[in-house]
Amino acid sequence: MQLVSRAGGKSERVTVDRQHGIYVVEIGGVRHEVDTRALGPWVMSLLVGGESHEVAVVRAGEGVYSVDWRGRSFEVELVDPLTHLAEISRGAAGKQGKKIVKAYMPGRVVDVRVKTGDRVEVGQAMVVLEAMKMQNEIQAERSGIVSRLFVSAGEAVEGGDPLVEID
Amino acid sequence: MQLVSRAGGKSERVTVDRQHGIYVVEIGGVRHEVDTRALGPWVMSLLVGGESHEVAVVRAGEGVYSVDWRGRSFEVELVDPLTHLAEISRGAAGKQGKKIVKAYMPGRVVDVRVKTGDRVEVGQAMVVLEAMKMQNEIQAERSGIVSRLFVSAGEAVEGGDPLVEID
Amino acid sequence: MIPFRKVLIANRGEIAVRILRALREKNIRGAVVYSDADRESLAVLAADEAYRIGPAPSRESYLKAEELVDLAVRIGADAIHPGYGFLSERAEFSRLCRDRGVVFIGPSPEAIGAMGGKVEARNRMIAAGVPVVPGSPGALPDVESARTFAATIGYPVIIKASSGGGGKGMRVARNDAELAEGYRLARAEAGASFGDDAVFLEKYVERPRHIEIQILGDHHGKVVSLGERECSLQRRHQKVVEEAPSTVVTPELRRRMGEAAVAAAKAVGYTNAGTCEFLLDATGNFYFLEMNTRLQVEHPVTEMVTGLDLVIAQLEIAQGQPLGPEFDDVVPNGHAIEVRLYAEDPFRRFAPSPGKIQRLRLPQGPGVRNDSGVFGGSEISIHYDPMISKLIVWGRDRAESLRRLGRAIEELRIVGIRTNVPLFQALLANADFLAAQFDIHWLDRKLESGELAPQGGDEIPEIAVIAAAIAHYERSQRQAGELPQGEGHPSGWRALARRDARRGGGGC
Amino acid sequence: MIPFRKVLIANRGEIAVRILRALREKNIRGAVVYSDADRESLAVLAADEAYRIGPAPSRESYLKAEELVDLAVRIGADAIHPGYGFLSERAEFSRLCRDRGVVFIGPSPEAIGAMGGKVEARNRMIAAGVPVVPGSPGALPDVESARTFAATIGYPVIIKASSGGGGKGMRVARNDAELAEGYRLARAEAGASFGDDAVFLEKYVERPRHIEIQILGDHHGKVVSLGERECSLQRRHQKVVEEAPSTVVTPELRRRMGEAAVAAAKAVGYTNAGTCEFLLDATGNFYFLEMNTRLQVEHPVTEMVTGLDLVIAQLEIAQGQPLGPEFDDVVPNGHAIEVRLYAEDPFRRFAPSPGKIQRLRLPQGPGVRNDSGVFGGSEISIHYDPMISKLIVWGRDRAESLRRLGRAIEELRIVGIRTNVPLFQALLANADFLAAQFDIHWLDRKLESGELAPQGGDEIPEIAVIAAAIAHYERSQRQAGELPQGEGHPSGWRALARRDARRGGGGC
Repeated sequence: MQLVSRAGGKSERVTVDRQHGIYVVEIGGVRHEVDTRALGPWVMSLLVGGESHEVAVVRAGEGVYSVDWRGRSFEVELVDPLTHLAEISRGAAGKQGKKIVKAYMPGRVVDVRVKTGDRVEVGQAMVVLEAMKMQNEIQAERSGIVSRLFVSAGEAVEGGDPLVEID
Repeated sequence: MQLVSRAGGKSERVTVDRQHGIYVVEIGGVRHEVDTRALGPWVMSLLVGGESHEVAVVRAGEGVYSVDWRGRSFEVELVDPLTHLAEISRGAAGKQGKKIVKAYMPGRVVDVRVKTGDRVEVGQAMVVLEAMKMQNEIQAERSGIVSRLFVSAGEAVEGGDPLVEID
Repeated sequence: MIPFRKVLIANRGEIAVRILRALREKNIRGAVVYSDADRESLAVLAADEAYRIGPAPSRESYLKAEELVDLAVRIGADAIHPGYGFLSERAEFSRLCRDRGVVFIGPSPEAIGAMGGKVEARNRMIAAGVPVVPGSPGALPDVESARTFAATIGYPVIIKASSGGGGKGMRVARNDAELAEGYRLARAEAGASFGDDAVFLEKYVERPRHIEIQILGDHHGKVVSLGERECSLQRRHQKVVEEAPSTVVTPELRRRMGEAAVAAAKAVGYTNAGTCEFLLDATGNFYFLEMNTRLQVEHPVTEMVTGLDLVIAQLEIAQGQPLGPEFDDVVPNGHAIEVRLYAEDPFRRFAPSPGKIQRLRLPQGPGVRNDSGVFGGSEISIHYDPMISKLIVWGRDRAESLRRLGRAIEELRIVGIRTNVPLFQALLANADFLAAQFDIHWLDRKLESGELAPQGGDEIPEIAVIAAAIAHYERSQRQAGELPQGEGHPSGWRALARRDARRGGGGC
Repeated sequence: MIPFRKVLIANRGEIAVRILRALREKNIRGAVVYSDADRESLAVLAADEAYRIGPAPSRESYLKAEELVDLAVRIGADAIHPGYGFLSERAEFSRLCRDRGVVFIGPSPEAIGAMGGKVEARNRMIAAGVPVVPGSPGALPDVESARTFAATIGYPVIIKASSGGGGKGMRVARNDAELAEGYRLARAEAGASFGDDAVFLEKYVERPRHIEIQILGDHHGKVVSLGERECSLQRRHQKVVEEAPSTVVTPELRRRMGEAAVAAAKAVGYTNAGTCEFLLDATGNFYFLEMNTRLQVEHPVTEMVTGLDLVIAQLEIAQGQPLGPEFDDVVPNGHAIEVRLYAEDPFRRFAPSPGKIQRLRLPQGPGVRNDSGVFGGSEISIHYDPMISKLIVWGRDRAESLRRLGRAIEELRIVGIRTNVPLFQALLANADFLAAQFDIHWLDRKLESGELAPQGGDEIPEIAVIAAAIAHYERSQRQAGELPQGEGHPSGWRALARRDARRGGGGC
């Protein structure tokens, strides 16, 4: 299976194949033999060569996986090579056009600091959410123009609810 | 729901009913209000009156449940009152006619100490099973006549395999 | 002495579980209350009795003083343990218990009240000879009076606006010249900002450490100190890591601080467990900050180095038992560190990360203690403090307990929510932390400057790509129906959907 | 000293995990081997590296000495830790490691060999002045010679058939008259049973306790004693509960037994961790039984009362480091108890109870330590020892650690397999155990007599009927399709079927 991984800002060619119970994963030309076991939902034990790794993998979206490893979480996106090329050609790789910023926890919106049409930079605070007696700034995960606002101050939101759309 | 519980050699009338989220269980005329929660598979939290109990319930057969509570396991059989009466009348209550003694773990049969037709008493060793480098006597759980032998010395058995039938 | 037969815990989470353990060891029945958000909590599972107290919000449940005392009376509880937070430091709750004939496991309402008001507490401490941060009694009319007062308390000093706040109208002065200049500026700024240019002087404590002394007082007039805890590592005044003993506290300083804490407690007729918080400056001067009139979150580090059980001590004191000789002249044995595990995401400015803990495996083995309020399957609600568990390690010295901490952090598995574990990983890689070189501002400074940014924040380890690729492969195979039964990880992927569909937990 | 960079663990289960913890704290890479039955074990998850060694049966996997050493060489491991059991006490394995240039973390093959043979060991101990059970050098031709020898060692004595066994031809004598009588009967019986009527005399040790001394020896000639462990509670020679210190060992006796153990170790040039097992009689006489030339299962109780980490000590010794002053004159601090949790059913004569642990929640909190080899979802295989976890508690005295043990046992949750927990519940309710009044035969006697039969074995608590009734109700409702979604416990019941269908585990 031919893929392109997009994670941490860089993309690499990835091939995955299963040969009698063992996975062969090639990343940027380097070959890994991987013995895997599912330890119930979410958690996998991987033996890569001799190295033992316990990971938790959750599907976060179409082709997007969040991988927990050693107390940290990493997001990895996998697309097929053609899609990747197409996106590069229209300069959209790692961008996927419009981006909807969601509430990553339930809470109450106490402040909305942007309006549609505003230009926002990465890390800029757009919405302030209150939960667990703390105020939390929801920041722009990429730069762009605010094309849509889904909430206004005082509203209660659930985790996952859309807050702002950036184009 | 009307039931008769048969456990630890004694039987009692039991009624179970669910009223807006709360269970009402009557045992031998005593009424218990029970708030229950499932903590994933097997495990239940029960609040009986104010008392908090964490139990694990596993179905061990038709109407038979094994309940783990405070490090111990208890077997409870539930039948409908008519079946119970019928069985009493033919003096079979708590007996269920033929009883098949099963291997409660995988292992190898090293000795069979009874033959069909033998009379066995409760606790009498019938089969010796070897597992985990230890020899374990499989005993008669009730008295009766050995009506059938399923294994012979040297055979390997899986947990749950029938060993002896007592009538 | 009245032996308790049943105690009601007016709290939740890990501290409720902690108290239940002590009750069980004392063979006293433990009853808890639960809000609708906590019906399936570890505390309810571990309790002998559990009673619903109200909906999720604290003010409708764990803060309902009247209902709690009514319940205690109804179920025949001899006493109420308030834990920390919630009602634990409300004088009126302590009084309410007393009025209703239920023992409050903590100090008297008078003692709580006396320590509750900042001004009253400060004055009583001064009267008791407990050192406080020296300050001018009132406003200083002119630079002369300021210079005179500065001379009495010594430099450095800080000039503050009487009606000020938020840093406005504040100036630090290290000598007469700076004082004259600062006095002028401070008054001008104060006048401009607050329409009142009155200013006063205070001793400026540089790079202070937060050192607190654990004390116990019985109902027979005996008050003892169990030594200090080092709690300088704070994020926005929130303690994150605590240790005992402190690397900067000598036996002689420990004795003096202990004596001050005991004097403070005696000054207000204090009973049960309490903590005197002090600021300690670089030269060994310490100043009383405030007294916490309850059990502290970080009490386990004191337990680890003294071998004492503070909650059991609380119960025995509340039962009227005198403090025995085992509480005299306690010297710390070895070194203990506690880290607070929070359901918060250090990569998102420590935003709370509520949700379901799908998997939990706590570290075990030598020198490791967990005081946890959760299990695999627990729901972390947005209604309460996001602390889910405390990890405490012990070693013969600080170096050993640091190694144990690193090992335990490696061993810990929490799946389903984000936690502040990466912060501890970063701390364990930080030279200042390893050398215990810090003050109460250090952590905020380092987080500001990004020096404690979890290592390799952006760069993705190859193993993550490998895991994702395999998961992706299996998913597509399964969709194409090409993956034979039992191959790969059906459980992983079906379960995901399943779990979302049901309330069941992911393990114990 | 050669610092290790990587160590291979030639073992499995809890001890492999225990060793991995020590390696991580020493910042040494830990590699484990696994049989096909252990691919999903906690040891594999916790290891830095894991390699398949063979099929499930031990002789095809964990006992494959050659393959293990080959693997160590191939992966560049500096040393092999054998744990306990398996190859740990095989002199030839220690030799094989040496020959292949891999450090064996344990004593030399010579020391293992010297202590391995009962006769050679006994003679070397006698030569070293270590007390052994006195016995006649050879057969005694007549009752006269028997009486003379009895006089030298004192009554009571036991007459044994030289070629005997299984109790046949054994007679205890408490005075000359009984000796004459016993001698006659013993010879007759021996002759009849074994066709050889030769008999010899041995001191009869009445109601002995099993007291063992933990020693450490470095490669610079230093050997130290870390005090005793009380291991008298055994079921069929299988230790079940261990404590430190022993209630019957005075500081003076501790010193003498420690000196004997050190002498025993020095007599064979012993290095690394080892244990001298002694029989202790009611009058304070002790007799050398044998030396275990490895780490003991029960080493944690010594760690709990000394604050030392024995596995780390083993690593440092093997690296050539000398034993530091912290190992001198160690005195026990407080009291520790270890119970071994076995997957066996005390209601079925302790028959092994293999299967999947569906749920596991280990006790936590003050004074509790778990050395576990399993997690929720672990499969307990029939191929290995059924010990799944060790629960160790510490208290300031035995009474406190007993209370902690009771609390921890209450807290423990293991669902899916039967365990010997009911035995510990019965022990904690037994006056002799609580008073530490026992000897090595006590447990078997009490189990025989039924005095330790788990309380209320037959009588069923009401809660069990309630739980079963509710489960039954829900099941029938669901079958009738009358139970609306989300009501009751769909998860519980569907999951059951599901779980059987897949390999996934029930929690972490």
